[in-house]
Amino acid sequence: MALRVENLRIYYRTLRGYVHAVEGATFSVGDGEIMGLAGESGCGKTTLGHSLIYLKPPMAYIEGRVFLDGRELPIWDMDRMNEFRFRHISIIPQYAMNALNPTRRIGSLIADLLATRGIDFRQILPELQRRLDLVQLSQEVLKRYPFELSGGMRQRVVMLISTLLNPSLLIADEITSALDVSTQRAVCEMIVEFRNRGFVRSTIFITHDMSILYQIADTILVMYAGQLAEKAPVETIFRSPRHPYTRMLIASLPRVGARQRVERLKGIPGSPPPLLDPPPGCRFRDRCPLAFERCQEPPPFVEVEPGHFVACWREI
Amino acid sequence: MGSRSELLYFAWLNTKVRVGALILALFVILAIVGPLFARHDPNAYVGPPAHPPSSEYWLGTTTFGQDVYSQFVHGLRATFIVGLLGGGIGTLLGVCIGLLAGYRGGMVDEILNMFTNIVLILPTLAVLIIIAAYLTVRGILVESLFIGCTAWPWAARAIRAQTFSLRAREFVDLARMSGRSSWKIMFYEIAPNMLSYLFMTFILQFGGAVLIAATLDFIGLGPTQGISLGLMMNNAVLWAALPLGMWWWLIPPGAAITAIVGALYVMNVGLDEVFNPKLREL
Amino acid sequence: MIWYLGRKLFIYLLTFFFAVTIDWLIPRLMPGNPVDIMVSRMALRADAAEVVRSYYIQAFQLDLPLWRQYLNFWIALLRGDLGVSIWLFPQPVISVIARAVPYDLLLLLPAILLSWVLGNQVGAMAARVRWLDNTVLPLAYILTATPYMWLALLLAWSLGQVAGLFPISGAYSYNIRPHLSWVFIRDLLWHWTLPFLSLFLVMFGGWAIGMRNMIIYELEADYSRYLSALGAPQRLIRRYAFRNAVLPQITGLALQLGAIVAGAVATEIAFAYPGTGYLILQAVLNQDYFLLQGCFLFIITGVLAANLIIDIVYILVDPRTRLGMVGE
Amino acid sequence: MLALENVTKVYRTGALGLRKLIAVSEVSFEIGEREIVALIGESGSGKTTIGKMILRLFRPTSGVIRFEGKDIFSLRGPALKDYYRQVQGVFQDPFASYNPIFKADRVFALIREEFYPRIRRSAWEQRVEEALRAVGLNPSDVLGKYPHQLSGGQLQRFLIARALLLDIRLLVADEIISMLDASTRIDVLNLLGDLRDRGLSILFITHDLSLGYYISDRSIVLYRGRIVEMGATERIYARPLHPYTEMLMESIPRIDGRWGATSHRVERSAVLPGAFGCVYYPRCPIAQEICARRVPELAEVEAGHFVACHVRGGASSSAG
Repeated sequence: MALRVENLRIYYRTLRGYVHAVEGATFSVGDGEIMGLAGESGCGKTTLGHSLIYLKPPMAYIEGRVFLDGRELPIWDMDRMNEFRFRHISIIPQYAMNALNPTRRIGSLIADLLATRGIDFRQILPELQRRLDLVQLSQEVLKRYPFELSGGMRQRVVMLISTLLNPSLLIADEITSALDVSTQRAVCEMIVEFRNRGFVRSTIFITHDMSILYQIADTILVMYAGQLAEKAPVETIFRSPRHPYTRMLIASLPRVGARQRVERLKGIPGSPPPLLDPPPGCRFRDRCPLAFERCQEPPPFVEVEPGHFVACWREI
Repeated sequence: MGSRSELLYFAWLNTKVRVGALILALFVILAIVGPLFARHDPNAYVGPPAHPPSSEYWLGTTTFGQDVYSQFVHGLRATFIVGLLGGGIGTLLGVCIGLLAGYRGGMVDEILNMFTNIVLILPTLAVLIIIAAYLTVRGILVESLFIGCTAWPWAARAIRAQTFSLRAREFVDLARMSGRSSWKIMFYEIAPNMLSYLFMTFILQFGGAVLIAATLDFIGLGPTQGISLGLMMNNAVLWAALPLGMWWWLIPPGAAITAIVGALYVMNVGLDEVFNPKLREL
Repeated sequence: MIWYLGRKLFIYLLTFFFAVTIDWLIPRLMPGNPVDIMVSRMALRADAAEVVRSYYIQAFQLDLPLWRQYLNFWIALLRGDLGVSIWLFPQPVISVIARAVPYDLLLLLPAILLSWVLGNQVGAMAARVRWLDNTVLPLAYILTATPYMWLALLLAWSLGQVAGLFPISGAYSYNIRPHLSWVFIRDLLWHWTLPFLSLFLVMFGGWAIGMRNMIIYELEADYSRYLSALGAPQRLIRRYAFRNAVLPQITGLALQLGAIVAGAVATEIAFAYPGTGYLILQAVLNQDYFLLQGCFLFIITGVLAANLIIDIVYILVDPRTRLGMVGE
Repeated sequence: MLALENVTKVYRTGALGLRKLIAVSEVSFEIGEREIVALIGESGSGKTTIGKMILRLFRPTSGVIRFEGKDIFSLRGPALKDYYRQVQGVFQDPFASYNPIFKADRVFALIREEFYPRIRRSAWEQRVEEALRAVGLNPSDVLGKYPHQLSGGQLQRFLIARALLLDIRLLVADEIISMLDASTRIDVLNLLGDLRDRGLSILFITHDLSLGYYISDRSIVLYRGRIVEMGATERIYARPLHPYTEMLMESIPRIDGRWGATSHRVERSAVLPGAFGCVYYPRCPIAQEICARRVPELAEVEAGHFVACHVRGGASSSAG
């Protein structure tokens, strides 16, 4: 069982008090599973992803436990986490296109990074060259400076570096949002390839674009305003979602072939609540058509069917 | 950026800004009130020569018996005038050139930018020396004018960069589509966003003007009449205050300049923290 | 890269041309005839005044048409003839300056380079060590706000006058003739210490503050965040951050040269150190306009040359400019 | 109503402007009354540049843009003001479209100051509230607020209301929903549809084909500054003719079917774009020898369906 998270609570410390970014997340990601982590902007998906590997102020650890391959991750301790980072858990950041040191050749950057882990660059070079071919990058890239490559190429280099030590968990944070349709598809297929070739054991793919997840994710975890709404296999999420928010979200996505004159889709009125001092209970309450008095209490994230979790009083 | 009042609230909260402002206020008061208490004209020979500070002469007297305190407070006033005028002119020129180059872009930007670089590279003091040397009558206004006219490139570079980033923002295009004239856009849409930046630029120009003016006076190219802190130091060196151990003639002028310019720099750092939202959130 | 250097060279030549034109233009722009002003100031007897006046007229070639004067000025300049000094009559200005240059270099080069290197080192450390940040930074702000000449006076008074450790004027003791020997060199350095220290401290403050801010900026850059997310040790991240923060400090050095020259002039005057600054003071006191203009041109050429050297160093160090992208 | 004739825009880049970047080359199309035209293209296709040229924010290097027959760049003074009374724009980043230190409704004040200086205050406030309701906003909870106190969706609707105050005939919507969340995106799209039904014409600039399909009547597909395909939206989606459009169709992440096998993975040496052959030659799977030498013309393959491709758009127009 690759990753298990129990009741994780992460807030942001600001001058005006705590922002409740992640409110008690409990879920797990199996071996070889690509879990999509979806939700609107500001729902806490990026905070959840980053807290597992690089929990840095203003992010504040409140409570919760995280297990990777059975071992507990000390995510609250910046230094002790170094032992897990890069070797067991890795990340492809949203800013991947300028994540490389501009004044250092790419080859020497990789060599420096590996040296800090006591790994000799020459020892890993053959594997690195094989992976360069896989992502259509020439061997020349190692001698180049980052500014000599295109944005897309720089991102692929970062993807290679992050997965070089075959981590058991890879976090990909919005890596497709800045790309064109054609390169978007290539990057997604690369993530699947990394899983198929065992470069990574399990992956958390963070994005706001549900249609990308339909193509490559095995399961999808939907978040809303810091709370987990629903987790289920991809087909179930799209065909028979149980949480009202997921249902309305899927309904508002224009299928290719949907025409406004023919089938007028509907959005979700209103906007998510502020997370500075969030309302008690289910935070979708004031936008949810099915809300009733029971929603004052926070609904538990319960397994209604094997592999299908939902947090809504109507569904339990 | 949040509303006006919130910004001022944060500005005052910042210790660096408060400390800097207090020191500055102290010297401003001294410059305004000081001369009223001076019993003697700064250049008049009134007391016993080389007399250490006493109840009669709070800061002692020079080798010729001039009242050092009177020279100090009048010199302080002159320094503030040069700072305000020189810094003001420098900032004004910097803003106009920076705003124009940043907003217009293209050929205008290329020429103005080259001109800015030229004046930047030129060692301004050398130019001022030549000008001042040939001027028969040198007043504070003329000195401030020259200092302002050679200090503006630093302001122009900063404002130009700021204008470039603001010009690309969509609200400028929106204003152009509302039929606003370029001048209105420059001064009603772009400039207000840089108010904090303009203020910080003025602080640095003010400090720079005071330092350059003091150096010019020290070399002997300051105002031909009247007194300034730089001139005091020049006289002190010329009339061997050092070998005669007259510290009360040497220390105050330099200390005042250091305190004023230092306070300005510290305020500038404090304001940078206030206006830079990233820092504010911590 | 060639293009980056070419553009810079073009700007320097243009600046030099612009400066020389100013230098030629100013005396002619002054209200009234510059010669009358100069002569009247010297308060000479009538006949001596007449001699000096005719000499000036001939020296300034005021009788020739303007453009002719300008051309002659350039020709003389390129031949190194900057006219004759009045203060040290009849020595040519060029030789007077030539004697002062070694002292300038002796004072400026070590002061600039040492303050730059140490300032950057301490600035980098201050970004990392909290107590260092709270002690060195405030001190650096005070130092960089201090007028050069005042620090010179302070040091002269405290270390020189009161403590009596160092001489407070001149480049060497009066009773020694400059010659190559240990005795002379020791004496030279003994005199050199205070001027060097006052220049060094003020500049040191500026570099330390600059580097501290640049390092913090680089440590928050995306590549630093990515390396930390991959668990890279702080040592590696700081090494990268320092290298990237040094680059703008190099250009900063070039831009600060103008202000540094001003400081050197003031310090030399405060210590009566026989460099160009001291010459300028004497030229002002003696209305020696030719020497003044000579010093002006020397300072301009010096600063421009230094700028060019620093640009070349920048190209060698920063790969971005070396391999094509036009770095600003 | 609006016609672009061979509009080209070339940017000077590099040191002394030696290198030329051709952002838009020889683009011609028209926008009629009461229709939504989708301008579809990936980043770098020149779609935003075209939008900004129509709004007179950039000047084309060559070619003419005519509004009601008159070249918009020849308009001066009152004629220019009249143009802006009929053509307005809304941009991608809602938060960057507001001057941060003023309240959001200053955008209305700008309109009043420039276009209706003499209108009485009460009449103007009444018109503002009308426009806000027309875009589905409740005046009481959006007026008097700073931009950062409103959501992205509200800010975009605010700008549309600003345009409606001028009773415009053409709205240039440049990626206006790409920064909005999925749930509020659809409502803004529906709003555009309603405005079109009430007689407004909209140039809808986007990189997202499914959004383009959902809302537009006609579509224009751009690649590296050139029109590769143009025509009725339904017809283009039913039978995409140009290989680039085909590739785009294949790559959209659909939610009703998994990605099929990718039909092509071609990387040829980049021919100098624009000058000689077809811009898509380096990535085109069905490229032939002629494609590298001659720039394909935009040919009408079927009624109202144009394509710029030697293979697919030729006289023979045999199915590709």
